[in-house]
Amino acid sequence: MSSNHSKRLWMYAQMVKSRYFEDLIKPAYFEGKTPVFNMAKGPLPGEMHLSDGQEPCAVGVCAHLRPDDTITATHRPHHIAIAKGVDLNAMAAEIFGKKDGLAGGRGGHMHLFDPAVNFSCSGIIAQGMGPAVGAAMAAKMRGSDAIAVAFLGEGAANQGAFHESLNLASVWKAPVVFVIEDNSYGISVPKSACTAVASNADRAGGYAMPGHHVSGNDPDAVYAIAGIAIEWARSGSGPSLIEIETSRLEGHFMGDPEGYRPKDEVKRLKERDPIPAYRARLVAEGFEEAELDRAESEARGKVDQAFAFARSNDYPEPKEAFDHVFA
Amino acid sequence: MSSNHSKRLWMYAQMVKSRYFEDLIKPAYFEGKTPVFNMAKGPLPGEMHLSDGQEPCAVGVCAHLRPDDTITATHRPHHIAIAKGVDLNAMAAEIFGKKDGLAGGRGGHMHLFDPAVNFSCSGIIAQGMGPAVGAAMAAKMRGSDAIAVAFLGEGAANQGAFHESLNLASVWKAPVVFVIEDNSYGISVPKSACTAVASNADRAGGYAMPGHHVSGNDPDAVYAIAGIAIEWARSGSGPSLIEIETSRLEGHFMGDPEGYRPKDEVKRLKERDPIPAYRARLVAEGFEEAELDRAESEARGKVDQAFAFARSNDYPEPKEAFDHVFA
Amino acid sequence: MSLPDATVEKPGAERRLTIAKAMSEAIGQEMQRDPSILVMGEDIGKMGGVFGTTTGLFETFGGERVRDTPISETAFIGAAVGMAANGLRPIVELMFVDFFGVCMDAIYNLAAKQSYFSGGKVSCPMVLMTSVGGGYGDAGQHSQCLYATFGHLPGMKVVIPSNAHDAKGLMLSAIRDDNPVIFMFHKALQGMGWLGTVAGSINDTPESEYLVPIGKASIVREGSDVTIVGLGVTVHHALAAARNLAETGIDAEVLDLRTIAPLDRESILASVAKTGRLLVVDDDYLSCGIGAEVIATVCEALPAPLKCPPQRIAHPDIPIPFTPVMEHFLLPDAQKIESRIRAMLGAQR
Amino acid sequence: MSLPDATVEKPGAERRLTIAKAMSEAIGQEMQRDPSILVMGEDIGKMGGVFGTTTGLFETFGGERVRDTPISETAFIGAAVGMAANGLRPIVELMFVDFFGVCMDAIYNLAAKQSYFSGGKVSCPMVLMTSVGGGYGDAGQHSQCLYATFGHLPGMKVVIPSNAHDAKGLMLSAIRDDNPVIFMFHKALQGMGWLGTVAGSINDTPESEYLVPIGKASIVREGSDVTIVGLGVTVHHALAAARNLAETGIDAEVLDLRTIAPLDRESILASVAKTGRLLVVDDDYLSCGIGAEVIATVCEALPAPLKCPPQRIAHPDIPIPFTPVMEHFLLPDAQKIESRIRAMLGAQR
Ligand SMILES: Cc1ncc(C[n+]2csc(CCOP(=O)(O)OP(=O)(O)O)c2C)c(N)n1
Ligand SMILES: Cc1ncc(C[n+]2csc(CCOP(=O)(O)OP(=O)(O)O)c2C)c(N)n1
Ligand SMILES: [Mg+2]
Ligand SMILES: [Mg+2]
Repeated sequence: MSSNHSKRLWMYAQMVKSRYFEDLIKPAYFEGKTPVFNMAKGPLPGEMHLSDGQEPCAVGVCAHLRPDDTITATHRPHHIAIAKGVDLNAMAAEIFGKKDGLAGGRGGHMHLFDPAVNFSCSGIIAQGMGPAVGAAMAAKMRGSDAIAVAFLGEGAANQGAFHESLNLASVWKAPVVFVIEDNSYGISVPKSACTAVASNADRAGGYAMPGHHVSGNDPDAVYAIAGIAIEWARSGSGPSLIEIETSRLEGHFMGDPEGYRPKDEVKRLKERDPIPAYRARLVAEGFEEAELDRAESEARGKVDQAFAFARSNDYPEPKEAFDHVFA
Repeated sequence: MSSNHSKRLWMYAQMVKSRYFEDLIKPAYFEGKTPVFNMAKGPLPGEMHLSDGQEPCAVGVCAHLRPDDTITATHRPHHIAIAKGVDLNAMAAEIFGKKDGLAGGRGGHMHLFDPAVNFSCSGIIAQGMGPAVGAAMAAKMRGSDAIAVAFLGEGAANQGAFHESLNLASVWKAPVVFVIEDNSYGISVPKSACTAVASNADRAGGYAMPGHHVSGNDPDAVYAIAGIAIEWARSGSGPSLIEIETSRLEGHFMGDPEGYRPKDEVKRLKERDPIPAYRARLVAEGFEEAELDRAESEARGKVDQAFAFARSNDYPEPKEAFDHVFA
Repeated sequence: MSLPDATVEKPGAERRLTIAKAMSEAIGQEMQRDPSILVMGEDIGKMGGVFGTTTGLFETFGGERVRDTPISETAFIGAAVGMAANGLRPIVELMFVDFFGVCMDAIYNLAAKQSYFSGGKVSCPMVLMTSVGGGYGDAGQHSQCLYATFGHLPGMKVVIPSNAHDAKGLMLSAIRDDNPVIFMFHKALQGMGWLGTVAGSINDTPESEYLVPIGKASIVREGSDVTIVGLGVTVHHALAAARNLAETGIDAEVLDLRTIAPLDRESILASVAKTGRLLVVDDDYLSCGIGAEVIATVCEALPAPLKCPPQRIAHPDIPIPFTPVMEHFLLPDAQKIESRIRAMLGAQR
Repeated sequence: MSLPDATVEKPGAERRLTIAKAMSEAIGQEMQRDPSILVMGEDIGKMGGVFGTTTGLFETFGGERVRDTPISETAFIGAAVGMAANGLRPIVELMFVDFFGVCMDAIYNLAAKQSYFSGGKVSCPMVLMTSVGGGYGDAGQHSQCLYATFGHLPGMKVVIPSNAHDAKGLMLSAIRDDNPVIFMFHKALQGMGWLGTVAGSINDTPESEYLVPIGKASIVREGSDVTIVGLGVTVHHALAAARNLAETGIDAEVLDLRTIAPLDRESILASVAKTGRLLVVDDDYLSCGIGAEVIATVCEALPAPLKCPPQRIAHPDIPIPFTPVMEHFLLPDAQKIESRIRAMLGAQR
């Protein structure tokens, strides 16, 4: 109960941290890009995929993870990276393309690597799934009980790598959990228009592994189910698949006009924003406002610090582009 | 009943034709390759994948098909090509690399194209699955009730294209049937060592389509189930998946020492050779020996003729290699 | 295939379009003409394509002929091949060329070989349009060109327009071609506001049908001192460099390849035979790139030695870095071209 | 990474192995030395690899370290990358290079960029071995080389041994390299009885450990009149041609590239600077191929013009036909090399 208390507080704080991180991204992203939006300009060029609304997926899973557990994430990685404990200063600096960024500015927001907490992500749909199986097998073969988690979107569940990786994980009894963040859209295409089944959890049967569905975009519900799947993996029973219903509160990427979305969908979703909802629940269940405020402001403080670090950090030397092509 | 009679006679004859075709391939393949086996030599160079034992899959399905129905087949295509009605002379000539072969010798045994009966095959695992969906959609869009059938091995069901194609077919309600010939092996690897589920038919649920399993390597059983799936497609209800238990009576390719196979497995399988078994059943159910003999000898005659044609046909001119790179 | 009436490269009255608009206009006009054409890809329906290649088509032609797909490139490109073998003329979009790795089998082993493997009996009239290029900070999995990856493999035609006029004419030619045509459009030229756009790519684009032939390069600036061969965005860098060079009396000819497969070796040779000097500018990776092919083509065929060694500028053999300070350091630009040419003319042999 | 004691290219007593045996011996020895090495692929377990690359390893090291996989190249190569990021040193087999189209994303976008995207913090010590080449009638999806397809994309090293000695030494170097190394073995050289084998590929291969360095070409025949650059099987064709040419007093130097990425430009330049003539012989497709890269490298760097235009022989830009009369018509061979060189020496400028 007390451990439960601290986990829930942690989850709340991480959600706030992630959201605040993106709240700071937003104005920074548009710096230099107005009045005529041009993605190439400003301190944050390139595509920017925000995870507002999807924080419950990240915190509910990561609350069970250790630094030696591996995560492979997607093009929409901030919330997961933050919940996994990726160095926040270095992550912010990477997104700003600065020299003390995780990769000295070579990777950018879709390629965040932090081996200290075994986190990585990438920009190709379902690309991280094979590596997660491999990381899980590496742990298994060295006799560790570390596990791996592959995050993916519901759109990614129609990519060949999904099928191959689930089958391989099952055949090898790899300690891996596949977590689908179902935000109903792959860019503009609704899940119903491209996925043959209503719930991707039903696909688990095709790989003889447990399939779980979590509704409500609720950190506690994610935490409960993720606990089962992660314990299943850690104890040597093999892989599982979890599908989490969540919501994308922003466009696919920043600047997306979202013409494909029903008029007031985002408004309705924002009314069910999981962060204030979770705060309300915690308060209703006896958490002190002051404790939550403290956790919030601490989380925000770290983000402010990270952005200050990133902003003040220098750009790398151009010719350093030639470094690290090879190990 | 009489239509049933003629279908069954047809299926028997096609099985005999296919088996006899391969009976003639065998010695021809080893011409010039002895005493030291060298795949490059002789009138039939390259890999040669025989389908002995798998004839029930081909005939049970093709007995329902029309020339305007499409088939995409695999690296092990002869039985299916024959049952689909591919021009036998041109097919034999192609395998011999001769000028009047289906593609004038450019394709060879893994690349048999006969647009007159909408047959094609290819050498990459699961490669034909997307094209089958496309052919089915082309028929649907032009308002025809033609359908498409994609054949694949059980090993191919672990390839990404399998997953993507089944999902796409289901989302688009494509009139296509996916037929898995489960011969228990992908080259040397048994199904149990690489497939998470016991029956691939169970994977159909992941695509919201009917999944059928046919045991016994029995043409009548295949015919019955294929009829259901093909009618399902033709009537506009969408795709299905069929898994047929069958047996590979030869090596993966000719020359395969098959060290990976249990000692007397092939012997046991040959005792259950589906062709004599089917003949025995037909006789037991009242078919006249003479009628079966006639069908057999007619089938053999066509094969003899095709081989004679292929053997006597000229090789193409070397410089014709430059033709048909582009349409 | 016999072509319906169409003018070849006869520009009409001034009508400035972006490449995106030229592409969607070309596709729409062809779809009106030929009911066997359909478009498939991710987000090409209601959204009109992430890069505006299909704007308005869904509204005009409906969801049967303008089909959003699952994120299943292998399946939908494979399906396009099956459609192409069965009387349809599919146009598919691979959103970024960088994604070729998940579906190249369907492209190079299936689409590109269908004609050959069938001895010419089954063709593959398919257009695969795909975005290429970087320069806007999208990092190493969204900024590649991969021209040579496609140019190296037989059985496909590969076109790369540098401006809207050519984009429209090449798209019409591609759609009417009975072979797989890879239509690479460069993000820096596309005319999507949010990507910025090199001004020269927006040019006069007649509304009427016209064909730009596949396999024909174009001399976009005549000159006598050096031939600069470019493609896509590098054509514009070359033109800018040529303008600067002209101020000091250096007269550069600029050749826009437009097609890399089949490569227009004749036009390249004719230009270099005239100028005696060659610089190829490419934003794809250097090694085994189109620059090497152009140089080899010239050196093995020209009877007389060049006035100075042929040169190439390309993206070096390293992944594309995210941070702009590195990315722009690596990409070709007018400045780099200009100084390279000055060096070439200074160091004659 | 610090390397254990190993001799560099110090051959022992005469001990003739095939490339297949050299590869499996090298892998086995390394697996004894380093428990973090494992092998994965289709049919590489009990069967020992379709091309004999893992013969005996399953028996020695068991199914944990020698893993047969499903036919799921994307997943198992992806898994190898994950293993390589986590302390293991996987060796994976892609049975035929022709299959790259189903899994190239895991190779070029994932494995090859892991070091770069992580700023050097996460390496990818992985060997991908894959069979290349035709000549035995296996048609257009099982006979390709695709050297340039891999050589064009950064972040991978690419090696191609022409003989067993080099195969063993390159395999040891590849396994100990902290980067993804594509190890391409040519079917015509592999020493599988059933494929026939060019005799010269079977040579003295010491049992002891030794390294052949990645990135170093080898002069396999010294000569003064012309440099023939080859790789894999074409090295043997070049040597045969050189022997014939010697009979009429033409002295050809033969350079075996051994590695195409990184390319040993210094050795190429040094040889051509000496001979003044260049012929590149390649059985991959011509355009944007390794031949173009070698010619461009030479022409852009050599201060003096060559004595005659550089030339290349390659598989033309067409799919590989099945029928032997066509296939052998297209593939390079000693005869074609010999007559091309006679023409080059006859037509000096
Ligand atoms: C193989 C591949 N195909 C297409 C894309 C382009 N793309 C980037 S994100 C995206 C949508 C992904 O949808 P989903 O998996 O649901 O994740 P979400 O964006 O909703 O988080 C697409 C199609 C890609 N990156 N990789
Ligand atoms: C993508 C790809 N991977 C691997 C191969 C090599 N290969 C050819 S046949 C085969 C086994 C196929 O097994 P299955 O699908 O069961 O068909 P079967 O041979 O049993 O008829 C393999 C692995 C291939 N052709 N394509
Ligand atoms: Mg989504
Ligand atoms: Mg099988």
